[in-house]
Amino acid sequence: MSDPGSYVVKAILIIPAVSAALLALLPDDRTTARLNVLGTLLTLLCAIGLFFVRPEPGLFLIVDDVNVVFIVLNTFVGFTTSVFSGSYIAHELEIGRLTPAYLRFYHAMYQTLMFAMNLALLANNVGLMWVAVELATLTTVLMVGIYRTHEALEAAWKYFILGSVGIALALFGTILVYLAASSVLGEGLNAMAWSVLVQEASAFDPALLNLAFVFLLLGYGTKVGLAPLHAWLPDAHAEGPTPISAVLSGLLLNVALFAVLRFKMVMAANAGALAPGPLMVTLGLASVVFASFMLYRRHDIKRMFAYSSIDHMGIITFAFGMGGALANFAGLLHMIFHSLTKSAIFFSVGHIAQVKGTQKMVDIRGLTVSHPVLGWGLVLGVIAIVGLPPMGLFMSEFLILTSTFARQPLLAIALGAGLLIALGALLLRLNGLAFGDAYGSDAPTQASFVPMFTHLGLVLAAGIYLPPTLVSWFQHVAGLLR
Amino acid sequence: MAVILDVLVQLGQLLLVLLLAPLLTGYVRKIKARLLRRQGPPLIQPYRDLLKLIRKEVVLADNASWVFRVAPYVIFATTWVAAALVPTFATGLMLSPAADLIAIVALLGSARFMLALAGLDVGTSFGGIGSSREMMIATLAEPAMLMIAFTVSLLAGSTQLSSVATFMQGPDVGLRVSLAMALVGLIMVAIAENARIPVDNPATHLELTMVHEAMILEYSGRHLAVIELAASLKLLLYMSLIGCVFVPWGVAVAGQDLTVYAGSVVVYGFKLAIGGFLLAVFETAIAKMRVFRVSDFLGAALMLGLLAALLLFVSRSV
Amino acid sequence: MDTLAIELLLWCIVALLATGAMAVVFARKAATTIVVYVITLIVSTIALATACWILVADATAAQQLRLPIGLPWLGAHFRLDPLAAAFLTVVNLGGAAASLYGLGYGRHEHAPGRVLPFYPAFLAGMTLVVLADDAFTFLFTWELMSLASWALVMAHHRQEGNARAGYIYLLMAGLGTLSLLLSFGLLAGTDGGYAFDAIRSSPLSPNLATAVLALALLGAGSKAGLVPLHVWLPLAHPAAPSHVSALMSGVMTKVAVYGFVRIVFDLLGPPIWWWGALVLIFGGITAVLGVLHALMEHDLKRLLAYHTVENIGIIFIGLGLALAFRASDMRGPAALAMTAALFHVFNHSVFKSLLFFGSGAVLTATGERDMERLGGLIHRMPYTAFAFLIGSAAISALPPFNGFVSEWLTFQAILLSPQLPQWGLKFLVPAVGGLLALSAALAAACFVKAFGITFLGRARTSVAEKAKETDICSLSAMFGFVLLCLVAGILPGYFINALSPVVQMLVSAQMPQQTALEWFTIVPVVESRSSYNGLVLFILITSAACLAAYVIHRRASHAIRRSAPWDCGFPDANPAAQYTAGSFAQPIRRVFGTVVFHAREEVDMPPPGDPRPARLHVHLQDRVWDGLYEPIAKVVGVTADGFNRVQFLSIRGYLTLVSGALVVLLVVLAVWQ
Amino acid sequence: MDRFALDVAHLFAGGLVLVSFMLLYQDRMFSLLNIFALHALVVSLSVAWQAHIQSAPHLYITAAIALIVKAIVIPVVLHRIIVQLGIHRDIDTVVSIGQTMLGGIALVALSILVMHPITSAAGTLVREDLAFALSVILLGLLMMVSRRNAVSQVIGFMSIENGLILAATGAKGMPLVVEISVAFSILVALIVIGIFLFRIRERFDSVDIHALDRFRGEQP
Repeated sequence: MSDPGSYVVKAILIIPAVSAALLALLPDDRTTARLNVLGTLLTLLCAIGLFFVRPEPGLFLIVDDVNVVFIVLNTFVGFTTSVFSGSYIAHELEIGRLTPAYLRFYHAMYQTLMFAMNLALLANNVGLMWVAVELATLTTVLMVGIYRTHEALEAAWKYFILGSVGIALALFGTILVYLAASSVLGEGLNAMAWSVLVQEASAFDPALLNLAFVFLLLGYGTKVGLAPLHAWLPDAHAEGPTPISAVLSGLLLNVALFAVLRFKMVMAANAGALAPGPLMVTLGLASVVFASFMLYRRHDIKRMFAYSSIDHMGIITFAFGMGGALANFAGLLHMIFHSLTKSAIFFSVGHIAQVKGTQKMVDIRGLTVSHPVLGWGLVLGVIAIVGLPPMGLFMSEFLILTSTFARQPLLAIALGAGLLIALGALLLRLNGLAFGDAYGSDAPTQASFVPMFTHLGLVLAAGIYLPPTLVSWFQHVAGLLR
Repeated sequence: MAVILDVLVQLGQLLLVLLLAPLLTGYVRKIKARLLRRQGPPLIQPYRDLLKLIRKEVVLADNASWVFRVAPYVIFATTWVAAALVPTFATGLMLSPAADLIAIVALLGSARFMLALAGLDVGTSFGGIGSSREMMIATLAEPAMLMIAFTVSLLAGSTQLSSVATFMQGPDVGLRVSLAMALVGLIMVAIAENARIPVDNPATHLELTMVHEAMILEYSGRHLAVIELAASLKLLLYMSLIGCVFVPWGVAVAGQDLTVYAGSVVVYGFKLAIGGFLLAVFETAIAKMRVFRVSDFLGAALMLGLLAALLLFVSRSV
Repeated sequence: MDTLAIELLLWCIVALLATGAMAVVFARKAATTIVVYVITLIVSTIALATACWILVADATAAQQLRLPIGLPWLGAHFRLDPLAAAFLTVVNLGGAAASLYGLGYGRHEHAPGRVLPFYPAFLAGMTLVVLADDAFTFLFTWELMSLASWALVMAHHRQEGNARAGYIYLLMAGLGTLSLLLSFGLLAGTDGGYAFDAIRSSPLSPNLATAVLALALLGAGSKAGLVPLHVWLPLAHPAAPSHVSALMSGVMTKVAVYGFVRIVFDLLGPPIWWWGALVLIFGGITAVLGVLHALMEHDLKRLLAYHTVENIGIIFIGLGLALAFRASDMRGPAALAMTAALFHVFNHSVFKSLLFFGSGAVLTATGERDMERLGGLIHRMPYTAFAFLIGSAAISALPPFNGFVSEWLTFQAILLSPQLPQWGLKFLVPAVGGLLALSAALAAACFVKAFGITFLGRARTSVAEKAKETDICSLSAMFGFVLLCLVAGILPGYFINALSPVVQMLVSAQMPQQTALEWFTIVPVVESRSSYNGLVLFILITSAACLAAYVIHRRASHAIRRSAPWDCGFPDANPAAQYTAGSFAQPIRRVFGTVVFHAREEVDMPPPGDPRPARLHVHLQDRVWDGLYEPIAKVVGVTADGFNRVQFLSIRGYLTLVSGALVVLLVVLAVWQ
Repeated sequence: MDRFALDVAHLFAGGLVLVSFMLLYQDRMFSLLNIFALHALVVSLSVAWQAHIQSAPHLYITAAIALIVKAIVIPVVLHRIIVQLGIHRDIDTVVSIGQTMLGGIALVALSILVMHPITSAAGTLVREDLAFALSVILLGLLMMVSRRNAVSQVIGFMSIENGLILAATGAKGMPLVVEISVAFSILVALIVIGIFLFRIRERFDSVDIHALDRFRGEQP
């Protein structure tokens, strides 16, 4: 392995692992936050390096058009979130919600999570991918429960149990895929290397593949949070520390969905296999409609945005289910824009909840009056998340809806209705949160606004102009996805 | 040469309507008095009233604004122009291209607009009563009028009154049910617009049912004179409108010599006399109705207009 | 192809957006207000000049431009053709006037930081919509426009009702955008040919075309305020600062009309005759319902907003006629109807902005929007009163002002309908004509009320007594429009000619050239049929009035004595004794209200000896809201409650869901194989 | 590979399904634990057999883990937990045992139905083997959703895991099997610890936080 790319890849995995170990050992809670930022920053730089040098796909790790963008996104959001988490955690220490011991644990887990997600994205071996996703799940479980309140522990427990079942299903699917492959490729690692699978998939036994896909879709779909497998998601978002909510919504859901996509490509490469489209469309549409209605009865601000994540995961799944160059392209765009926007929203929500000392929306009012920057940041984020221009999600939703309506008018109308209902709910809450007379404390925030506005700025810029290289990669991927 | 003649004829019409209007009013009053077995004022009484009024000083309410003082002249001017654009004794007048039937109706609308504002200007309760009821009546009268115009134009293929009159003189009109309906509708609208019985009583004061009089209650002196003159011009206008659309015989076509014009003037005088007589008879024969019955009255006119238009389609289709 | 004009316009956009950004940065500075409005004034004027030049000078050549932004493989297409130029004129005329007005009005703004950044963005959005030449850019800018105006509506978010107004507005805007988006989805087809050129070159099957029409009617109608999609309009327009209200009512609704015209007349293929009937019915109902609502209203700005609904109805009547005529290939009448609609678009933008400016002046002078608390302002604010009076006359379609001309043209088009072959239309159009006449008459009544109660009579409150005339900037903006009302009224020929290339492009025919005729008479079809000459009428009326006044003052008396009002001998000094807006509208409410509003009047008469005053309660209900929107809200609520139970299951319940999903999928698989 | 080997493997797989049904049938806690020990025993035997016939020695590790952890340690631990927490000795079911059995049969039928169309060249073993594994998994799920006690739910989960291991070992030469089984054992251990930490007596959902605080008090 002489080419520089492989070193870069190794670095992307090793840096988080090492910093996790360091953070677990270091006692001091002042430097740890900075070290955390440093680690993620280094990872990000290495990941950016992938744009320039790309290693040959190995049996275990791979870098291709599909995942390169997501790795960079992953490390980037990881970095910004660590910056945000610095100021967030400092406040948590002040008010004594977290003890230094738990803080050490928190940072170590954070890096472990980064490691796990990078591994899942980089993995070429489907078994390895499965292990990585399981690791990511376990770490987030531990972080969700970190506040040790009753609700937090129940949320973590629920997440743990449902996640384990999901993992089991996914594993069975993986085994089936291996069986299907091994009959063609012979036994051994080849039969688990995704890059090989995609090339040889046409020869696999379609029936076996179908069964495998059902299990994989449900297993990883549990992580994605598709209704009716979503139950863990809202509570995990609401009860855990906000940086974790941001990472969950912004990255982990993407990673799980990414796993599904890998297998969809395998399915797409096999002519005899059933089209995965209808399944994904059904699940996606169910999630969209369900989540949109759920938004109306939410009182906890973080739980509400968690449901909005379910909503958007549904949209993305729907898009990939519809397939076709336009819809797939739009789906990929939507994944990126959603993770940026949603994490930005959670950044602002985290600070808001800290300032107001509550997550109950009835006690948070008139933010644009009391905290203009936070308030308008939230407004901007919500405008972006409901898919209004000039933010990027408008573009992806435009593509999804128009391309669908020409083919399946009824589906498009259903999706549009779902979007409209979600828009109604979120704007209704936004009215209360951002406008009207200020309510609750208007103490100044020692917040770091940089991450939030960096994300929103990126979404805005991308909504207006997309770099051609990204476009060409995504068009290639969209082609692979069929 | 012809141009000068045109100008002369147009000026003649302008003066004629201005001079005849009070006479018509006086004539109608006289006939009504006679029908009631009264002596009645002499025919020229309206002229005397006007002359007396314009010589009197104006008593102006304290908070009357410029709208109140300008309104009479605007009302008078618009009504006069409108009256001068309706063919009375001759078609193809010089100014007739300036406005067709719809525009004439709209001109009267502007006059009404100003009058209603004037009624509100002083800020008395009577003025308000008058204006609001006047506008209510207008909201019903105008659609009816338009329906009638629609029928006429459907038949004559024009809303230009000269063309309509010429067409009506022509042979291919015949006797039509829809025309009769349109006529009845037009008469009802005319009664409402001119504040005649049964819609309103022109010869009254201090009645809670008054409309037109309530609006001009605050006026006095020359303002009152101008408004009264405008009112009688309006009556004349509607009579000559009915004349030129439904009994266009004897109306001189443009570009004839003066003798013909003279003859048609006489004919026009006869038409007015007959119209005035009928109006007086009708007014004495019928009682005034409640204000909120007016909507039914004018609604009937609207229905008639619509029915006339639709019947015309049917009769055309066969 | 020379793209000078369009480049210039795009630079104007850049300038506007930069101004908005600048306003964000310098939100705290006091001078920002002046700077922003001056810049917007200059930029809009430049854009206006460009548009007029295009319209007048070389209206035939369409300028196109493509920027590498927006959808990557598509780019952002812009196009400047006669239609765009015509609407650009409307947009930027309104923008320039509003900016000029804002120079004065903006000083009284207590939260400039919430207005200044969005105002230029709003102008930019409206201009971009008109320029857009592909589906994505169109919708993007369309929604940008909605968003900016939403922010402006929320500028005074603390006043009760405004937040709700903004919410409903943005929701309806979302609905509209969604339906437009779907219609473009149909037009573009599966392979996503979003550029308008591609759409033009790919005709649709009649059914799909009908679907597109319905969606366009829904989308553009919800923005324009077509009944029953008008509910947001009387809430949102008054909530914004007055110059923004003027823009929203006078201009943004026109952009919506532009969207409809662009889709239905330009992009969509040949129409079917009953499309015209559909649009006509909507237009007629909208016109009458809008003005009736306005009559029942005594909030000045809401009244004006409802009148916007009415005028949109009138415009759509014209468009419907044009569709009907075009469907049976009657080019001339189609051109007439289209001209009438477009001319009314221009006229309404002029006098509606004027009226909103006036209401804004009243608002700043008295802090009141409620007519029942005003009165007698003509003595304190004579210039504003005069401007408002002219605006009222114009919107009431009274000659010799511009409102009459466009409605007269519409009537002429209606009078041509008997030539239509379809019996349905033969019977429908006269009825719609009746509705149009009714709405015109009601509008006159409504503005007698608006002007009379607000400006005439005696002051009803102390604020009305102490009112001050507004500043010079606002007045100049108003009087500019007053002049325009008159000019467009007495010399309509020039405007009709200016519109002819647009009409030519839309219905491939145009009205006869007007200005050639002597005395500027306008003749829609032939002179023997109908003609109108505002100039002559104006001269005649003014000269007659002056003559009469001169003669009387000269020959007879010109003496004046001031005294208490006569009032049949019972003058009452109490201003409460005057007629109020409510009592003025009472006869019309008695006539129409019971049917349209379920209007009920309850007289609460105390028994003899009881000192409390007798009261009259009037109950009106908005049947559209109660009949359409309430049920939808109810359904959403019920469904949300139903779904919400899922939030509270036990883990075992969730596991059941998961395994249930698994089993179902397996069964599906088994069945499928 | 000779016929006999396949038959034995087949026998084990079928036996596992049978034991799963026996699990479903139990209504007493301790007997449930014993039956589960049997379940784990069968799995370890079948894994060992696979290791033998595939001559893949690393599978013996998996077999050992299964035997030690699941057949011995965990049942004992759970036994103690039940005694310590004073959990009800009998299992309260959502639906009656009989209906559960019927549902189980339906699930087995379904899994066979689903596996039927597989025409894989990977030996006749694979299809039936997979069918059995799938049925074990589905039965485990059924157990988790049809039992209210935490313990029986854990056991349901572990039977799912056994089914997975059966499938994984059945798949010839699959890499990472050992690692996966280890990972899974950790998972199960965590769940058991969680039950003990949270003092979860009856259902999965009711976490007893005070118990946790008491427990933390004992920590250094």
